[in-house]
Amino acid sequence: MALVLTDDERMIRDSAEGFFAEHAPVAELRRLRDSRDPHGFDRALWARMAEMGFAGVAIPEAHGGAGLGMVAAGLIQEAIGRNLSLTPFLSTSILSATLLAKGGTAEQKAALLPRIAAAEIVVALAADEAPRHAPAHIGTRAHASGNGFRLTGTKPFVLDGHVADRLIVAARTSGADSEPAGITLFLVDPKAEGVRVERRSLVDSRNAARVTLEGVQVDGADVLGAVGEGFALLEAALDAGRACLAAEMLGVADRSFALTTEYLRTREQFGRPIGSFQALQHRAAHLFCELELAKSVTLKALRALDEGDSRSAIFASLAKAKVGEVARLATNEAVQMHGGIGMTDDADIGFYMKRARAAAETFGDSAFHGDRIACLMRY
Amino acid sequence: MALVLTDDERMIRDSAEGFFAEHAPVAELRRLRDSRDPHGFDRALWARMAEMGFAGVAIPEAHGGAGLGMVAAGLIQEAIGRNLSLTPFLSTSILSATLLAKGGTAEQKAALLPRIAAAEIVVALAADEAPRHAPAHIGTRAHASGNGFRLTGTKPFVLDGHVADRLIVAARTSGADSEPAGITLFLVDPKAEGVRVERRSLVDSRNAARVTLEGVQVDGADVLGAVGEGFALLEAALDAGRACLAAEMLGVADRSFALTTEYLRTREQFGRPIGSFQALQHRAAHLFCELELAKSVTLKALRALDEGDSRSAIFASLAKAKVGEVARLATNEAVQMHGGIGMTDDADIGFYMKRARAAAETFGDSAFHGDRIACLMRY
Amino acid sequence: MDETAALAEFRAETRAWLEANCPEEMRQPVRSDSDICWGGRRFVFSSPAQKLWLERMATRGWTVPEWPRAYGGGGLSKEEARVLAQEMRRIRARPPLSSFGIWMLGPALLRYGSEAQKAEHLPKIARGEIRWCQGYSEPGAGSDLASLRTSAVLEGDHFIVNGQKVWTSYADRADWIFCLVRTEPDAPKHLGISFLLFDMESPGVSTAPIRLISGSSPFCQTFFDNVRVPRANLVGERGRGWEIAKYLLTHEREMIGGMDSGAAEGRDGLAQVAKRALGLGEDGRLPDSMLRTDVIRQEIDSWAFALTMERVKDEAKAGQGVGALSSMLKYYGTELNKRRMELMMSLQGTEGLLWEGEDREGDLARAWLRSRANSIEGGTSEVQLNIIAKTMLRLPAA
Amino acid sequence: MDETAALAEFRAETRAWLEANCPEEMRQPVRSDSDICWGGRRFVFSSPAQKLWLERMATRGWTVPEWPRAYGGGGLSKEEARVLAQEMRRIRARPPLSSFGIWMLGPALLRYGSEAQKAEHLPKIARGEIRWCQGYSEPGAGSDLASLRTSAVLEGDHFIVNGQKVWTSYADRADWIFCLVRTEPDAPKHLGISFLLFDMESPGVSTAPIRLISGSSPFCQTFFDNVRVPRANLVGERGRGWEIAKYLLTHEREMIGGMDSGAAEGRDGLAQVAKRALGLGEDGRLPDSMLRTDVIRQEIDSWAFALTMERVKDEAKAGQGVGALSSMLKYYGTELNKRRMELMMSLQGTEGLLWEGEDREGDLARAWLRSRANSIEGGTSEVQLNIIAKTMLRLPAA
Repeated sequence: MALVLTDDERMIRDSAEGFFAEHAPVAELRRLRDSRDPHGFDRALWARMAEMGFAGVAIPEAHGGAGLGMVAAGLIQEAIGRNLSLTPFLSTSILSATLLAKGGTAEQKAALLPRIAAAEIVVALAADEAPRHAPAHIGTRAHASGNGFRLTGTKPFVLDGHVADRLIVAARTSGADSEPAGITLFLVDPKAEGVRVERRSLVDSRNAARVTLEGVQVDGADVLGAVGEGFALLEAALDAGRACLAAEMLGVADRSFALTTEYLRTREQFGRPIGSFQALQHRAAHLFCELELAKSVTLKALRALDEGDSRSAIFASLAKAKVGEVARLATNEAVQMHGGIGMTDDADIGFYMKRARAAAETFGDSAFHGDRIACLMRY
Repeated sequence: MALVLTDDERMIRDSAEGFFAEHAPVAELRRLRDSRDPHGFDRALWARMAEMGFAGVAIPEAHGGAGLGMVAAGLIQEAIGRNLSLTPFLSTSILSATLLAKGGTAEQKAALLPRIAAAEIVVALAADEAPRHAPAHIGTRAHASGNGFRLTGTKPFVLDGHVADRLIVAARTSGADSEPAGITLFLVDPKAEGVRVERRSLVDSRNAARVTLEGVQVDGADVLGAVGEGFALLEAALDAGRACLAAEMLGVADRSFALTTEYLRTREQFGRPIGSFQALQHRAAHLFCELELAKSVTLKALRALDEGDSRSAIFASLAKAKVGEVARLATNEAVQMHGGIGMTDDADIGFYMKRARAAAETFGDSAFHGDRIACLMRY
Repeated sequence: MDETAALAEFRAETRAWLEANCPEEMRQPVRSDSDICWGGRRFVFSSPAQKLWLERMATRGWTVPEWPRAYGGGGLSKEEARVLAQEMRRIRARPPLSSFGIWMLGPALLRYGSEAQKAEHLPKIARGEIRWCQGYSEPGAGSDLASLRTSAVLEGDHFIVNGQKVWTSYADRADWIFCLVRTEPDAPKHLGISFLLFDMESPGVSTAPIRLISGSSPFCQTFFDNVRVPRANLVGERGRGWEIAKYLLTHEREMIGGMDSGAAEGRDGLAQVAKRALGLGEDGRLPDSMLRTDVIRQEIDSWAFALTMERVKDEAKAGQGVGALSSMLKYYGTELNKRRMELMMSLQGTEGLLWEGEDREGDLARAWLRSRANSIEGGTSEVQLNIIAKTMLRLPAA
Repeated sequence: MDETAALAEFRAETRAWLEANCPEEMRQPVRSDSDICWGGRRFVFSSPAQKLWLERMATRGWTVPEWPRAYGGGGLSKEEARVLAQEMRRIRARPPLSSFGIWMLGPALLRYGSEAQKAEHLPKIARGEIRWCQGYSEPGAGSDLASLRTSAVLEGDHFIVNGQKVWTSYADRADWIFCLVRTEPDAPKHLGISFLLFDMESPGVSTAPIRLISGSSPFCQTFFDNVRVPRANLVGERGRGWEIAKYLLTHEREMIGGMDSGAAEGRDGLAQVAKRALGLGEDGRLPDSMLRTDVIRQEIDSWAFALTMERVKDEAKAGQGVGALSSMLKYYGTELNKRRMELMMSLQGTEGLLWEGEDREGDLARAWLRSRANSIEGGTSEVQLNIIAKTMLRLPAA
C-alpha cells in the first residue's frame, strides 16, 4: 500500500487533532498537574474518547470497537502528543487491547474488550522490571497453586497502574530470569489480596505505579494466551505500543517545532527577528528534514502492523529509534531557541521536552532499538 | 609538569615549522606525486633532517641522537602535518628508533641508532596484518631453524617498506593468531632470500609496501627484545607512533583550518565575504573549540610518554581518538567551505583531507582507540 | 490496485516488444563508464548491441517516453511510462540513452521553448544525435549563481558571447551547450540573465578539463571569446533566463539527492559490507562495538530516508504533496551519502587507502572523494538549507 | 617545582591555622543547599559552626584572599592564594562564603569603583554582611543585553529608576543589587548604559520568583517603580557601564563553563555511573554497545576538555595565553554538560523519570533540566560562537 494517508485516515487525523486541541490541550495538563489530581487524567475525557470511537479504535468491531487498526491508532496518539493530552489510551486501548485481541479467550475478549471500547475500564500492562527496557527480563514468578498460580514479584514502573481496573502481569512460569521462554501473562485484579499499588509521579506529569505482588492467587481462567509462551504475544503488543509511541513523539516534535519556528519569526533581538539569523535558520532547516524522516518511519511502522508485514518488528524499532532521536533534537533545540523563556514553567515548550524524554525511555530507547534492528538483521 | 611548552620546546617548534615550510611544502608533495618518484620522498631532505637533529630527536645522545624525547618529536611531526611533508620520520625515527632504544641489545643499538640519527638508513616496522588495526593479530610465523628462525607470512601494509634498509618484523614464535603472548620481533634485511617487497601507492601519496616472507632465515642475533614477549615492546613503540600521528593530524587540521578561515575572509558570494554568513561562522567557531581540545590531548599524550606516566597508553589513545575525529571534521569542513574549488586537484585543501583520513586509519582509528580507552579503564 | 484493462494490454504489448527487441547484452548491469550510452556526434558505441538498442528504442520514442510524439517522444501517459519502466526493470534492461538533454534541457524546452526550438532540438535529443552540456557556474559565481558575468551583447541578429564557465560536465565531449549569460548588464542581477543555446563547435569556444581530487576529470572550464550565437537561439524572453535556470536546478537537485539508498533494495547494504569486513562475534554481533553503533545509526537514517523518498513520491501521486521537497532530499541525501562513504572507508581500514595498483584498488577511495562533491554541486548544502528556511519554514530574510 | 622558602613557610603556617580553626563540621562535602553560606542581612546560619567558620576566615580576610587588606581582604599574592586553596582542599574545608559580591561585583569595584565605593562595599562583602544580586537581563533583552530599557533619570542628586529585570538570581533574598540602567536614552545603544548600586529595600523595588521547568525558583523578576538611587551609587562614568558589564560577564562565563568535568578527579565519572547502572558483560565491557559508544565518546570529550582547562590555565601562568578563551570554555563546557546529563538520564532509564517521592527521587531529572539552562544563562551558546568568530577568527561581520 502506498506510503500516504487515505482519505479516511486524513479524516481521523483531523478529527483527533480537533478533539484533543479542544478538550485536552496543554492547559489541561497543567491543571491536572497543579491540582495533583488523584487520577492524573480526566475520566470525562476518557468517556468522550469512547464516544468518538477512539478508545476502541484498534478493537475489532465484533467486540465493540471501531476496527480501524494501527494507522488510525497512531494518528490519535500523534494528536495526543501534539497536545500533550493525558489519557490511558496507550496502556488500555493499545497495549492491553492488543494483548486481549490477539491472545484472549472468547470469554476474556467478551468480558473486557467492549468495556475498553466504551472507556469503562483502564487496563494496565505490568511487564517491565528493569529500569532500562529488557522485555525478556522477567523475575516475577508464578508458581502452580490450586487450579491456578501464585504470583510474586515487583513491577516498578506500570503505566497507569494507579488507576487500573485490571492488570496484565507478565510472570515467569519457568526458565531463567532473562530467557524469552517461560513467560506467561495473567489478568490480575489490582484489588486482589497481596497486590500493592503505589503511585509514582513522573517528570512529564504522567503517572505510573509500583505494583508489588505477594503470593497473589490467580486461577486458570486468568491466564492470557498459552502458558510459558507469553513472550511473542508481549512483543507483538509492545511493537504496537512502540509504533504508537513513535507517533506520539512525532506529534510532540512536530508541535514543538511549530512553536519554535513561530517564536523565531516573532522574537526580536539585536533589532531583528531571531529567525533571520542564518545559524538558527540552518539548524531549523535541518530539523525540518529530520521531521520529514520521522513522519515516514512512523507511517511505515503503523502500516506494516496493519498489513501483517513480516518485518513489522524491524519497522517498529526503526520508528521508535529514529523518532526518539528526532524528538529529542527537536525539543532540545526548541528550548535552546526559546532562550530563558524556554526554561520557565510558564512556557509550554518545557513540557514537550519532558514528554519527549519520557516517551523515548518507555519500551526501549534508541540504543535498545538500534541494537534490536541490528540483531534482527543479523549483524 | 605544566601542560605548556617550555622555551626550548617552543624553539624546536618554530625551527621545525620553518624548516618544513621551506624545504618540504605542499608543492614538494605535488612534485613527488606527479613525477611518480620511486622513493616517494626526497633523500636530500632526509639528510637535512639529520643535520637539524630531527632524525635522531628521540634517540639518546649516547647513540648519536638529540635525546629530546617525545614532545620534541611530536612538534616535528606536527610541522610535517602542517606542510604535508614526505619523510620516513614516523617509521624510522619514531617507531623503529623506539623499538631499538627500548628493546635492542647493545650491539643492535650501536649498529643502527647512530645511522638512523644520521639519516643514513630507513627502518620500517612490519607488524600489522589486518586492514583494521589489531596489533595482537599476528599470523606470520617464526619457526625455530638452525641457530635462529625461519619467518613466513605476509605484511600487507608496511609504511616506507619499499625504501627500507632494514625491516622490523613481528612474528609469532608461539600462541594463537590473536594472542598478545608469543609475539617476537626480528630485524630482517629486505634483501635477504625469501623477502618480497611490492610498493603500494596510497590516496595521500605516502607509500607503503606489501612485504611477503617465505621461509626467511634469521639468526638469534636478529631477535629484538625477548622471544615471545614482543607485544609489550611493540605497544610501547605504537603508542609513541600514535601520539606522533595525533601531532601530525593536529598539524593537518590546524593548517587546513587556517586555510579555510583565510578563504572565508576573502571569498565573496552574494556580494559579501562568505565568512560573514553566520551559519559558517558558527561552524568555524565550533571547530576552533575542537582544535583547542585537540591541542591539549596531543601535548598531554606526548608529555605522558616523556614522563613515563603509568597512563601513557590511555593518553596516547585519547589523543589518537580525539584528534582523528577533529582532523576529519576540520578537513571535511574545509573542503565543503571551499566549495567547488576544494574538489579540484589544483587546490591544496584536498591533500589535507586525504592525509587526515590516512593518518586516522593508521595504527587504530577512533573506534579502535575509544574501545581501547574503555578497556583500559575497565568498562 | 487493479490495473485498468487498457494498461494491462499496454503492459503485455510492452513486455513482448522488449523481450523481442532488447539485446541480451543490454540486460546486464552497468559495470563501467563505457557501458553508458551518452550519444552525440562523436560518440563511439562500445558494442553493436548498444547502438542497436538505442536505435530501436528511439524509433518508438521510448528514450523519452512521455515527450510528445511530434518531438520524437513516445507520447505515453504517466501510467504507461511507469509500466514501461517496470517492464524494463523486470528484464534489467539498461537505459538506452543517458543525457543532460533528456534530464534537463528537454523539460525546459518543452515548457519555455518556441515551436521552432522544440522542433529543431528535441528530436535530436531523443535520438541521441546531439549531446548537450550545461553552462551555469562561473569562477566568481558558485553558490551565488545569479552573479554570473558571462556577457552576451546583441549585435544585429547575433549575440556576441564572452566569458568563462566552470564545472561544465563533459564539455569536452558535448556538441551543444545550454548556457546562462548576462544580456542586461544594468538590470537587477536576477533580471539580466538570458538562456542561450549554441554549438560547441562555434568559433571562439574552447574547453580545458579540471582535474579533481579523485583523479578524474568529468568537468571542464569553458571559455567564450566573441562567440557568435544567432538571436533565434534565445530560449524564452530576454532577461528572463533565471526562471528557466531555477526550473532546471530543481530537476538536477532531485537527481543528486536520490543517490543515497544504503538500505534500499538492489544495492549492497552497509551492514552487509560491515559483516564481510569485520565478521561476526560469538554473540552474532559485529565485533567492533563503536563501528557497529555507527553502522546502525547510518542504516537507520538511510532507511528512514529511503522511506521518505517513497512517501514523497506517493504523496505527490496522491496530490497531497506539501510542495517542493527537492531541497530537503538533495541536502539530506547527499550528507547521508558522504557519511556512508566515510563509514565504508573506516570499515576497510588501511585497504581503503590504496590508490593505484592491481585490480580495482583505489575504487573505494575515489568513490569516497567523489562523494564529497555531492553536497557542493547542484547547489551546496548551505544553499539548500537557506531555501528550506525561506520557502518551507517562512523564516524572515537576514 | 621547588617552592620558595617564604612560600613553604606560609604553607606551614596556613596548614596549622586551618587545622586549629576550621570546625570539624566544615570539613564535610556540601550535601544540600543549606550547607552553602550566602551571608547577608537575613541569612540564617544552618549551624553555629557555619557562623564561626565565616567569622574566623573573614577576620583573616581569607574569604577574599587576594583583595587588599584595606578592604577586608587577605592581601595575599597569587601564589599564596593558591597555597591557601590547596591547603583548604587538603582538609576538604568548605568555602566559608559564597557570594556574587565576591565573584562578580568585587572585582568590578576594585577596577572601576571610586575610593568611597570600595571602602563602603568591599568590607561588607568580605564579611558576608551584604548579599548582592545582579540586575542585567530584561524581558526584551536576553542575548541582546545592550538593548535594555530600564531607565534611570537624574533628578538633582538622585537617579529615578523605572523598569523591569528578569533572571535576577536570588533577588528575593538579596540586600543590594548591581544593576545596568539606561541613563542616556538618545546615545547609541552601548553608550547609554550606566552601572548603579542600590539597596533592595528602597521603596519601589519588588520581586516575584520565576518558576523553572525543574520546579525550583532561584531566579526572580524584579520591578523598579520610581526607585530613588543616590547619584553617588553610580560606578564608573555615566554612560560607560557597558564596559563594566562586559568585564563582569567574562568572569561569569568562566565560572559556568567550568562546570563539566566528567573525567576530572573527585567527581564520579560517567563510566562509573554506567558500570553501576548496566553492569559489565563477560568480556569486561558495558553490555549495551550503543550506550557504551556514547559513554566512551562523552568521556573522551570530557577528558579532552578538562585537559584544555588545565592547559589554558598553565599557558596563562606562563604568559603564553592566546587571549580570552572564556567564550570557548563557556560554550564547550556547557554543551558537554548537557550531553552528559542526557546520557545520565539514558543510563537510568525509567528510574530517571521519577519526579517526586521517597528519598532523592527527582534529583536526576531536576539536574538534567537544570543543565539545559547552562547554554542560555551568562550568554547563550550562540552568543559565545559569535564572539569566537569575531574575536578569535576575525571573520567579517554579517
